[in-house]
Amino acid sequence: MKIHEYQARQLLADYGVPVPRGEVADTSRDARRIAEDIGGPVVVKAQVHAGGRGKAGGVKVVGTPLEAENAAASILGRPLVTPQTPPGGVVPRKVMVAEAAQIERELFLAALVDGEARAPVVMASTEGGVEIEEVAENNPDKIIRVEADPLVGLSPYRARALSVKLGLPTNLVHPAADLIGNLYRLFTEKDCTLVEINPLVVTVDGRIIALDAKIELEDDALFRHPDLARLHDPDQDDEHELRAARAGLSYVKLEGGRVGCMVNGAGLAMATMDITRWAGAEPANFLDVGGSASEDAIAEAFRIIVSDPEVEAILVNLFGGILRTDGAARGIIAAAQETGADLPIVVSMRGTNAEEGRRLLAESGLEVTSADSLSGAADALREVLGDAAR
Amino acid sequence: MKIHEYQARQLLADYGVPVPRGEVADTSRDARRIAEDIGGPVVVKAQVHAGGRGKAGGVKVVGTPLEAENAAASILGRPLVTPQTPPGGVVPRKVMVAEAAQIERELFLAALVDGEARAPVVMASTEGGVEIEEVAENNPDKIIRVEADPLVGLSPYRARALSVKLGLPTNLVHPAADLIGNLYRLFTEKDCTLVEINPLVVTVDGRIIALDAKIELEDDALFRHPDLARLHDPDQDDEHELRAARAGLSYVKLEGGRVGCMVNGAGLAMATMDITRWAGAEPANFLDVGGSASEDAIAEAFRIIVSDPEVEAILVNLFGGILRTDGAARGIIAAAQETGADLPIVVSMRGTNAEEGRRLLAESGLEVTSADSLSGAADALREVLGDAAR
Amino acid sequence: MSVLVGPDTRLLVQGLGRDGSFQSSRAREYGVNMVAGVHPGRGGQKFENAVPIFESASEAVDRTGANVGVIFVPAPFAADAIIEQVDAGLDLIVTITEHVPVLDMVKVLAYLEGKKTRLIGPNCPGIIQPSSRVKVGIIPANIVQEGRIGVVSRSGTLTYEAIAQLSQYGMGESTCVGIGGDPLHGTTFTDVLEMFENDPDTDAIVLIGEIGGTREQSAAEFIKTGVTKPVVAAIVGQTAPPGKRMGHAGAIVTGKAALASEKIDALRNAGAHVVNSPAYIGRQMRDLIG
Amino acid sequence: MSVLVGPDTRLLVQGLGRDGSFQSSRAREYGVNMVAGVHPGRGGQKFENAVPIFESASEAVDRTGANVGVIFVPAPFAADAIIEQVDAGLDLIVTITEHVPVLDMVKVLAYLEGKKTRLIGPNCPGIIQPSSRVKVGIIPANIVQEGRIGVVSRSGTLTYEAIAQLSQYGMGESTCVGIGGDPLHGTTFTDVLEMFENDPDTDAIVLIGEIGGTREQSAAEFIKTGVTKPVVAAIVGQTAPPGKRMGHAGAIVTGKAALASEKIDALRNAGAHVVNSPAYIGRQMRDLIG
Repeated sequence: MKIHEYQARQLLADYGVPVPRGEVADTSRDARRIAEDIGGPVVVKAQVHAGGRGKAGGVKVVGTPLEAENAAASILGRPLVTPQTPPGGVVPRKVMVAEAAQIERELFLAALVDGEARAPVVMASTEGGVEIEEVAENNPDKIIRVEADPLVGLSPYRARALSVKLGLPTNLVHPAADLIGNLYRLFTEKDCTLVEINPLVVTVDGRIIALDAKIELEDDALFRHPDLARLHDPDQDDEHELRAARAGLSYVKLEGGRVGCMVNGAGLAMATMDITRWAGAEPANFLDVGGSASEDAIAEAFRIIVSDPEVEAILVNLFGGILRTDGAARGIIAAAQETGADLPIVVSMRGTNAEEGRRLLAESGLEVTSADSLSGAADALREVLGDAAR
Repeated sequence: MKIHEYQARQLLADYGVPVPRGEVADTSRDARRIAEDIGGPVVVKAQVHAGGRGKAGGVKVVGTPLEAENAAASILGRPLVTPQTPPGGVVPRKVMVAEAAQIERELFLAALVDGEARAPVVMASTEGGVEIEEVAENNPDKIIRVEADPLVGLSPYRARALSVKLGLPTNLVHPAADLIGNLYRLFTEKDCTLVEINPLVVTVDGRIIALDAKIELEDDALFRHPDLARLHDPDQDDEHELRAARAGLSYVKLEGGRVGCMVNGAGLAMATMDITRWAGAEPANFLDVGGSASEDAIAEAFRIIVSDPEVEAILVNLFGGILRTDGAARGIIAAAQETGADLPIVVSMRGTNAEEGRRLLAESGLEVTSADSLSGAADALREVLGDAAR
Repeated sequence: MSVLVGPDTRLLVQGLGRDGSFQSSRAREYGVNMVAGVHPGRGGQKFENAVPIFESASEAVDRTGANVGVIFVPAPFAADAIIEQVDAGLDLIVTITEHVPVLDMVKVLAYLEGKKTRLIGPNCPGIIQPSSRVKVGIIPANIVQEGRIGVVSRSGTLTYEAIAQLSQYGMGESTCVGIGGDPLHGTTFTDVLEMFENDPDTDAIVLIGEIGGTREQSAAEFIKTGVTKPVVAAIVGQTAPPGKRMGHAGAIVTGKAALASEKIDALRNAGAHVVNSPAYIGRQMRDLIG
Repeated sequence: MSVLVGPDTRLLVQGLGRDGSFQSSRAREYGVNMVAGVHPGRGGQKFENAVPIFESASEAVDRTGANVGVIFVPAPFAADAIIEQVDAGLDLIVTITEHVPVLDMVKVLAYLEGKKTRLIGPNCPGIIQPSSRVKVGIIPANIVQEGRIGVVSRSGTLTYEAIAQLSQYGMGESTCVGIGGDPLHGTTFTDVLEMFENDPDTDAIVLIGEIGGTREQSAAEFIKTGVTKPVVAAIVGQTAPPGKRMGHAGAIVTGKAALASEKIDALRNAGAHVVNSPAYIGRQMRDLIG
């Protein structure tokens, strides 16, 4: 679960990580008041769950409270489009107003779990302010990495060594090591999947501050953090992904595809996407209905797929285990009739009650092509798409 | 560091352990108000750092707010003497006023570190309300013990197994396991040396409550718990032990002894106490001045020893390493002159600058007998005590 | 035991809720020797009037000699159940449960170090072995048949797909192992590849990987020097965009190494036969071992 | 190495504050081969113009081949220093620091499991070995002399007392080891007794115990079957009342087993020669080995 910068900033502050003075504002008038309280230049930042805000005009450095008000007014309520948002952008409902730090150096610092190391790691780089993936690609040597131990955590000596390797001046080594230790505590105690400070800055007056922060919380651990679960902002989610999540489905919209996929199992769903391309088209979505989806969940899955205007055909691939494919067929038929969607459907149904499921679909009056294997489904899809193109 | 019951109760409550309704009162009037708020019978308990309050009259169960006021008045400000207090008792400055629970069963529950297991353990017993040492002695089978693991902590399944072994009814197994888990979290997160709930009661209305609680915090870990360090109540400490602690000395008053001991090193201090008995007398104290005591600290140690009216002779046994024995001699001489104490002193000084130390003492005019070994010191002490007895 | 399980497998099922009970019934129908259930509050009862249920895993092991455990308990309690089964001394633990918090798994995996117990999963379909009729987990029994192909996979239903394709071409399985879709998991591709290599009942291996992590690269490293039997491999997720999690916690492209193309290259360089489409697993295997 | 240290000992000192520096000077005077210091913020400097100081233990080990570490850092940082030295790969770590929080030690001892490093202490005076002129810690060098008695003790100054008594009767020491006064400690009596038993340079052993815990009982168990050399033992704290901590964190009578009398009985039953008064350690040893 992603949270906003202002929420991440508060969590960091709670854990003793120095952050710039500032507050979050819902209105431009509030933004002005905050800027007045701070005094001096401030930065006004759109609060959206997407990177690339700066280039998209979502971050403005201004000199006066009036300018802050104007900057906030120009950001709030207007769709912000970045490479990480949907094409229509997302609408910022809040702005962060914070002191504009006088930056001497920009660093990068993050904590995450490393699957290979089977432990949390802290990564840092002297190349702050840029995307870490870029650094990893172009300057892997610039990335410094220390592992935590599951028993003793992130040893202070390792945090100190990391600070030294970042080339910090002697008087900042200790504060930086403390900061790294606090970042790690936050990461583990709140079950984060990512805590990223980018940039972590050294100011001209010799402080070290988390200037921007990104925190992602582990969905699977929110049950033990009810306070954090409340930080969720549904405004930031893709509407379809949100609907899918509510129905217990795992759905990811893929840009530019025209074949809607409905599959049970994540691996089979990816395989189904892959054979879609093999059949000459791009998948419009990833959709795993899970191992034991109900008729209703299947119907909702169908509705979500067809609500995507780019979808021209549907590929259903269900391998029934606990999942009963006859129930799934009923769900599909009900949703198709309800939505009036008349898209061609390629169906591969195997496993529990598959014959009955296929029979129900064949007799439903829907435009269904049946297949009995993954390659058969690819062939059928190729045919259907060829028809559609005609 | 010991803390009061009311403080322990609050810590337990902070960690989600159910405690009886109640509050602490400084005055009898407050006690009445609290009893009124609670309604129904209450128990009024003296807040002192010593067990055995009940038998000594420090715990009173009463039926009405007026009786609570009277009970508090009879406890507050009057010395309470229990087997665990100094002979003069300690003066309760606060009383705890809490609902009088309707008890169905009394259990015992505690967390501590087991040196052999090298891990924290939780101990429980169906014999609540009595001293656990007694149960350990007479009914060791009644004590149930589960170990925590340094990596994963106290596994919930072990807490559940403990609850089952305590013979709790099915509907209380889960709440009890949660309670045990919370007790363990408190123990580790606050660096306790002991968290003891005795009794842990099952009430007639089927709740499980920590009726009385004792928490001891680790002195060596208080540096990371400044909030807990503030719970210290110096009123409860022995005046001499407090003075010693302030001077960096480790002092324990022993009842009924007449030989004051001043030694560097805990092991050598115990050995010195042991040879005191070997010489026919009992030691009046344990006193370890530490490995590098200053002249001033030695002088303070001497003052503390002679302020004990039972002390008839002093045995000084210093083995200088970092400690300079000549400095120690100067400290002793200064304190002796300042206090005017004219007790016989047996001195064994070895190691760094011991010759100079011995010379200073010999020329000081004090009644000093010198010895050059532990057995020599015992012989000299026997002689001095014989003289004193004459 | 042959690969992980065998005729001597004595199964303990922990968590007899809806899924655990359903799957235990299916597994018993198939023929597995389920000797014990563990479900707090139900100690003393019997599952299907036949299998004793205990309050704790250690009691179950002491009383029944169970040597393999399977875990269906809900995610918040799964890590504790694994530790309980480790402490009870089981040889093998298969954790079906999905959504186990990753920091729980960090501790569990560290706890397992130096212990005799092997963990499969979490978030995996488990193991099925037709020759001994042992089913530990949720792989549907009706799709497998006895044969000489070992199947190892990160994915559940895709495993079934691969099995179906093998059947289509007349081949059966020695043992099928789902290692799970989470980034932190007990048993790796490499572990299972080594078992298949040493298993006299296995002639060839199907390996099904996906995007995310570098497990397939580790497998490729091992295949280079440690596997002489033919390996047919499929990597799914070629069409998945970077930064988006495809269902499985581990199925996310976070760097170049996590891409399907990198994994395919590594496996091809190691001598594995990587199919271009996941639809061709069976055909490729038939071409290889005829 | 003979017992714990020897001519090949290459010492790293971590924590060169007041005590660390003072003791390092004394140790170098005695003859120990101190090859490195570690003190954050002082990397690049030299101790006594001779011994390089590093920022980290791993750097110190890499550059100097240090194999034994001694720790003088303040208590709040001691556990981390131990872990740093373990990670740096030292064979032996001697922790002098007193007042290390007990829950820190729980983790440190668990961390050490399965690693090659041995820990002595914390809260101990360290090791001295006259034959190789190795001093790791704070045992005063002027009181020891080369000889054939091994000394092992929970206590610092009482060790010096025992050494002085041996000298008084004309005996010297092979190696003296202070295992420390804390309830949780790395190396036990039993560990050191076994080393002395196997050490050709040791003819007899002095063991000095105290009230608290059951370490002396464990030692007695081992002496019964594992020690053939004569053992003279003293247990101090016979006059200590129950429930009162006598300085050392571990020196507190909390149950019957923690009493001096119990320990004395156990050691006597195991064949050790337990003196009635700690003043008779030297005399007893002389009587035994004349």
